[in-house]
Amino acid sequence: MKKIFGITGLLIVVCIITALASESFLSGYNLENLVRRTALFGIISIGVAFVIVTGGIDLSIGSVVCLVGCGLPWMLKTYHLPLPVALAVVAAVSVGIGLLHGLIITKLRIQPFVVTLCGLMMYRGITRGFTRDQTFGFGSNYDGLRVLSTGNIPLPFIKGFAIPAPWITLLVVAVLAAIFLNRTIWGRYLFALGRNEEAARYSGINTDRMVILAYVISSTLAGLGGVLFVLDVNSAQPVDFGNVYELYAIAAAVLGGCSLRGGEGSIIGVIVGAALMQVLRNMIMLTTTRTNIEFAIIGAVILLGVIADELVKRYAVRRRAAKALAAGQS
Amino acid sequence: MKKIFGITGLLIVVCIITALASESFLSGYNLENLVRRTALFGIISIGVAFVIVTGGIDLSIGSVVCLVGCGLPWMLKTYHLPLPVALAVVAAVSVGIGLLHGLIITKLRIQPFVVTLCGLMMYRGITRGFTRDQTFGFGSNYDGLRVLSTGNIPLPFIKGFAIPAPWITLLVVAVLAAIFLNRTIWGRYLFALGRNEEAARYSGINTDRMVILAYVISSTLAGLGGVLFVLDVNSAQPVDFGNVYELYAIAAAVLGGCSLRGGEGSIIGVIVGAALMQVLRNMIMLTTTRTNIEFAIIGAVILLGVIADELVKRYAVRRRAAKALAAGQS
Amino acid sequence: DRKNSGQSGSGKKKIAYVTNGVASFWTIAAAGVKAGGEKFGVDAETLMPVEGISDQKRMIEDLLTRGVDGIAVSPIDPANQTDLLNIAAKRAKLITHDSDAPESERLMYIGMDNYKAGRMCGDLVREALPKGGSVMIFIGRLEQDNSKRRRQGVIDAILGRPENPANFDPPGEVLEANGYKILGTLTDQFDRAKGKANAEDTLAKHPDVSCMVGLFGYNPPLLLEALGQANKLGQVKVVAFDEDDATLAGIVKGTVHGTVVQNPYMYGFKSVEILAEITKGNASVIPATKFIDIPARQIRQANVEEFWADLKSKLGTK
Amino acid sequence: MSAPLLEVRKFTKSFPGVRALRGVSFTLSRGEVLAVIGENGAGKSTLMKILAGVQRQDGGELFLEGECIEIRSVHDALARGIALIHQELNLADNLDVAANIFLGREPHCAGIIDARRLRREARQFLDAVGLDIDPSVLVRTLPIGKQQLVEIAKALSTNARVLIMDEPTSSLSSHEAENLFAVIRDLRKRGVSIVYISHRLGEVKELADRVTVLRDGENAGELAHEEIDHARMVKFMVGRDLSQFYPHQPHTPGALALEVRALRTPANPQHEVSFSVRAGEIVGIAGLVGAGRTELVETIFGVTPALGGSIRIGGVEMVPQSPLDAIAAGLALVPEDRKQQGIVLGMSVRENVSLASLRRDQRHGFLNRSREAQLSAQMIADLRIKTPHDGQAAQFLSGGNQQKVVLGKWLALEPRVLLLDEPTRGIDVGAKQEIYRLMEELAGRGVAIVFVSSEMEEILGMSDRTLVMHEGRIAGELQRTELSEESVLHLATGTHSRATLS
Ligand SMILES: Nc1ncnc2c1ncn2[C@@H]1O[C@H](COP(=O)(O)OP(=O)(O)OP(=O)(O)O)[C@@H](O)[C@H]1O
Ligand SMILES: Nc1ncnc2c1ncn2[C@@H]1O[C@H](COP(=O)(O)OP(=O)(O)OP(=O)(O)O)[C@@H](O)[C@H]1O
Ligand SMILES: [Mg+2]
Ligand SMILES: [Mg+2]
Repeated sequence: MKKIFGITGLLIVVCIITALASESFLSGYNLENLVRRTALFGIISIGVAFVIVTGGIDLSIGSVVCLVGCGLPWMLKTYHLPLPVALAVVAAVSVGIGLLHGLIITKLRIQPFVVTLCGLMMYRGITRGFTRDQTFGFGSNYDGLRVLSTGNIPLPFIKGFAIPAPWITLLVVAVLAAIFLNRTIWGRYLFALGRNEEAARYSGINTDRMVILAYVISSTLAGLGGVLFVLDVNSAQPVDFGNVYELYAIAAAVLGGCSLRGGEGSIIGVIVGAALMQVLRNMIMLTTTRTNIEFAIIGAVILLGVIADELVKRYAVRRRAAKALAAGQS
Repeated sequence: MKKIFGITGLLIVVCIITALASESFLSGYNLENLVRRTALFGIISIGVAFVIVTGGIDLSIGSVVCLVGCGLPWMLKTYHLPLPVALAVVAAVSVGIGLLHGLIITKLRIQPFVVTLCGLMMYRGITRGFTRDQTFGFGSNYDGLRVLSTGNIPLPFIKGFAIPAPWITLLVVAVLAAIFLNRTIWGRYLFALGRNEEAARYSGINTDRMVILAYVISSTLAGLGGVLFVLDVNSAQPVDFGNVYELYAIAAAVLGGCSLRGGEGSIIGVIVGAALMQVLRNMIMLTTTRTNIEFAIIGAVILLGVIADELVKRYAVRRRAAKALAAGQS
Repeated sequence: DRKNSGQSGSGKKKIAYVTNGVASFWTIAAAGVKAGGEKFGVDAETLMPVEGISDQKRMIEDLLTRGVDGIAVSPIDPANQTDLLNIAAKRAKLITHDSDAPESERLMYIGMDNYKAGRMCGDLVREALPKGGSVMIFIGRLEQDNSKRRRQGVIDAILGRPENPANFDPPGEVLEANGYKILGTLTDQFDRAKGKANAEDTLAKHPDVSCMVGLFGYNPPLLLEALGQANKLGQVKVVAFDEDDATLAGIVKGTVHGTVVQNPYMYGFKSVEILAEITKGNASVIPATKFIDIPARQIRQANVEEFWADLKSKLGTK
Repeated sequence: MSAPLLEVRKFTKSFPGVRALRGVSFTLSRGEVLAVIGENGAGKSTLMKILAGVQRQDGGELFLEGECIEIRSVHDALARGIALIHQELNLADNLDVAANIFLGREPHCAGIIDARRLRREARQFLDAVGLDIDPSVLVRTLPIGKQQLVEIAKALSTNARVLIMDEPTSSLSSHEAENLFAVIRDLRKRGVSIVYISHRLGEVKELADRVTVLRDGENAGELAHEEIDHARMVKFMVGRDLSQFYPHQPHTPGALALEVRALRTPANPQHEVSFSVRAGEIVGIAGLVGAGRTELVETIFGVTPALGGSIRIGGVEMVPQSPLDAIAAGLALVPEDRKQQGIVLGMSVRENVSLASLRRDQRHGFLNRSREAQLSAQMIADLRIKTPHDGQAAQFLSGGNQQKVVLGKWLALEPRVLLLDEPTRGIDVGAKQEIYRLMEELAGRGVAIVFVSSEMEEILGMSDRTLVMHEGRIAGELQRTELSEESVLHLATGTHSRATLS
């Protein structure tokens, strides 16, 4: 909990500043948009958090988003597959990718960075191959399905703001993920092996199986994210769909308290991290006209936020030590 | 040496296959192009190898290439700075960036991934800001300087192939880097702290200073790379110049035997890794017409290569153990 | 060593068509290239660089290595690519398409004037907003020459300025003249989620925006998505560029006022035709102006059906 | 008598370049404490890792209750009731104590951990090993000695039939060790069989029902209960007699080499610590686990800069801010935690030995490779480091040999003041004596030596003067004449306090 204190504070500060600078920020419409985007990115970030907890990394997320996001409408349009079949294929592919990564990483002991970097290159390349670089979308069909991403669930008594449907998905995913990580034996195993794989193995834990599981969760959630992204945007071009989303996801996870050294992480933190990224982008859009320096500002705010967090923590430690010293001397 | 055996084998195999499939592969013109590209990417890969040896990572390389590559012609064109001054500014900025990264990472103990990810966002954003998203190049001026990237040094007795100038730069950088890493005490310190920073500190190594040095080397070489890239291409767009080059550089370093866990790496390996990436792309261009699946093929070849390497190593270990056993029993 | 064998097994001439990126616009052009290749008996191939200008350079170099007889290029930064284009012109027959490089030794240029097309688009905006109003412009990138000119054409036409293609208004500035107000230009670097977010944020920031202009082919569909979700379809005018299916469907439905279409199919087809002739030694196809104009057209509800049917037949889709 | 509970027949195991086991056999009966002893690198840990399912043997058979079995994994071993306390700590230090104790065996319902039961049961096993800490504190915050006790609690909690302990007391003081012995005796009474590995032969004599000795991966001999004595054990291990175990001679102390005045360490800022050491003097620091000894020497060495006070080294006042400062002033520290702070596991023996002296031996920044090779050859010979060659990666050495490598690194530096924190942890008798001899020799040459030790015999045998720490301060100082087990324990447990003699 203490870990995500700083980042939550930063999020609140950014929100307050933006709300003061632009009255549109707190409009229901804007909040809906923000919540929807946070939900979409939050889902893929939760996935990568599992991998990061094991001390690994998944660079293939953006490409899985691309493969799934382009593949789903491609299947529907080119082969006229029934929707449930197409969704099943998409799910199987996502799970299969995670399985493949996990197996190569654990059984062949190849560095996760290398395996998933190759994945990053391959899945986008394959997508470009089978789509022949064409853009695919749903047109005006499948509106029923698209409600998953674009729908809003009205709140009783509250006007002007309805909960975007992806938020519900995020909530379900997040609650399950948090229970899994913090309350079950498997979550405990992930934390243990992320910090000290040998210790976990010597305790009789099947560490390989747990690592594979983490990669499966990551790519499955990336696949889910891919579906939701394409349902939201309704158009996917293989060359750039989901490009660098892995960086956004990893950044959100790391901001939210996951350590890339493994063994640390919290689901709420990840969601806060994802929200911070989206609010920052929104802030820049709403308050300035120089939107091309967007990333300069995001980068600087994150860096300063992380630094401030660290300094505050240090100050607290020093104060506690000084207190202890004073107590000893008196 | 044994570490880079596999990757060198892979490079040779890919070269032979390409040469058999396309007679143009061994033409002087093509070899010159290949050598030039390898040199350019080799330089930035050597830089990141230093950071990887310390167990860190530098994601900002592509953005530094962008900042420098766009900044140099921008200064020359907008402020008509004398060339030496502009080059000095570029060098100072590159060194300064590395210093900044190193200081934040060591003194504030913030994860390298986070610091350099913020760098990745910031430097490109800043470049887009000051160039106002305009493209900059040298036009037909500064041809003297451009020789650094585009020049060819003819060989005595050999016709049809001349050594591209960047190769000389690479050679100088590589020899210095290899000497530094393998023959000086500081190189040894980098390896030691990459494996066990605490033990290195207990042994009287100023680990902070060494880590800072590694980041300075990385961003300085990224800056040098940026200058050479823009001299080569003669045009730089802030939005995509140098985009994802950090991934190419890291991939080359890792292929060449650097472990992201730190403490391992070889300069020759890094160059072989960089060459492999370039030859693969060249192979695809020369031998197929489906160039859009380029990355699918590169990813697959690298993955299969790394897997084959691992399996061969395992087989060798098993054979040696079996031999030892046999010797013991007899 | 400069053996441009250039002969494939079949003895056909080899022609390469290099774009400036990957987009559905270029997949239409690729269809034209393919059709041209079949019709004129040459091996014609389309290549799309992914990583901008350095990637384009690499592709051209490797094409020269492979040995092609003719290349058509859409240079990303013509002013600074002269060297590369001249090398290409020495080793193969070189023409430019979509975007010209007049200083290079290219044989000719096939394309249209982006500034003029932009003005046509601006005229559509004035048509859609006869009483004036506020306009936001959406585009993938601004650094390419063609996108700069296209955007400038839109702005100049809306504000009723005289023709001046060399003009450049910084993207962050608010421009105003005779009842029209241009709120700004937003780029998305081809990230569609970002493109859609741009539209949404615009609706949040300027709830009273009267017209949205999408200048890259994928922009208008994203505008329609955002408007649809905000229940503002029809309320905010949309003016488009290029012929995405969703755009054309929008024109049919009336949610898009109109679009300006280039003729990418013809770019591809014509490039192959010209190069086929030149490589066979017939240089007379090059006009004295060294320019073949493939003009842009405005598509409105009145002519959309006919245009769409024609497009589908060319692409071989139903 | 029925078949033994466990029987190992002709185990063999090879690693590249090393034949660790060459046909080892032994048996273990129900309710028996079997001590396995042997020199460093004899193959003890390898043998036990095979039994625990961490490694697989190349050849040989294993019988459990007369049935020939194969152990395929740690899980398998645990399921058959075999648990191992590893020589090195293996804890996930990001988790709390309770989580570590039950890692892999958490009480759960459909996967959901029963946190309350977990903590309750953890408490029980912590009590058993005499560790009075909250089960929900993070392992990371515990000193290494307490972490060792957590490991023991963890092994106890498996309720194994066969409990293997690989040097469980190596970082415990006699006080905690006594506690452990009581636990072991209790387990034995309940029919649990225990394999006990230790280099502390006094413990072996006290505990063991039987002793099996390994040498170079082979059985070197076996001693029944009544035969167990120090001389016999040593003879089997080393192959010859070792006379006069502690080569202590009185020194004539020279000038003040290290003076510590009113030093405040970050871990115990409320206490001031003062003491001094003369050149040629050997000063021992005794105390219980967590008494603050490690913190004290680390602060002197500049690892964690002092909060106050002064340090004079050779008459020059300087408070080291980093180990680099301390080394420059002529200090050296053999740290307590060799895996974390002592050794670079992936580097070779040679590179480890030379690491601290590279700066001294450099030639304008370039490595002096011949000097490096010479140093490592010398240390391998002096300390009898068992390694196929000096290019072997340290991670493939046995625990005791790793410790020797760390010692070698600091001896190579030829310091003026040598700080040793548990220097003989896990080192066999032969090498121990070698180290004691080296300490004597260094002292004779005027080096001031401060050594922290939890081994009472070592303190009694080696120190000219002993400082005893208790809860972060120096509870008293004992001259050699006053030194006895009782006097040290009195001060260390705080049952008796006496003024510091200065
Ligand atoms: N993974 C390995 N690779 C190579 N050699 C190894 C490996 N593990 C152990 N060895 C070698 O096997 C031999 C036996 O080692 P082992 O750890 O069993 O000794 P030990 O008796 O436990 O010694 P100590 O008392 O020092 O702990 C040593 O020579 C060691 O170097
Ligand atoms: N970095 C730290 N911050 C706060 N407290 C610490 C720190 N390191 C150790 N301590 C505490 O200081 C006390 C002394 O620990 P230290 O490791 O110095 O003891 P020790 O006498 O060397 O014991 P051991 O024999 O276990 O090494 C312990 O109670 C420990 O919990
Ligand atoms: Mg051992
Ligand atoms: Mg200690």
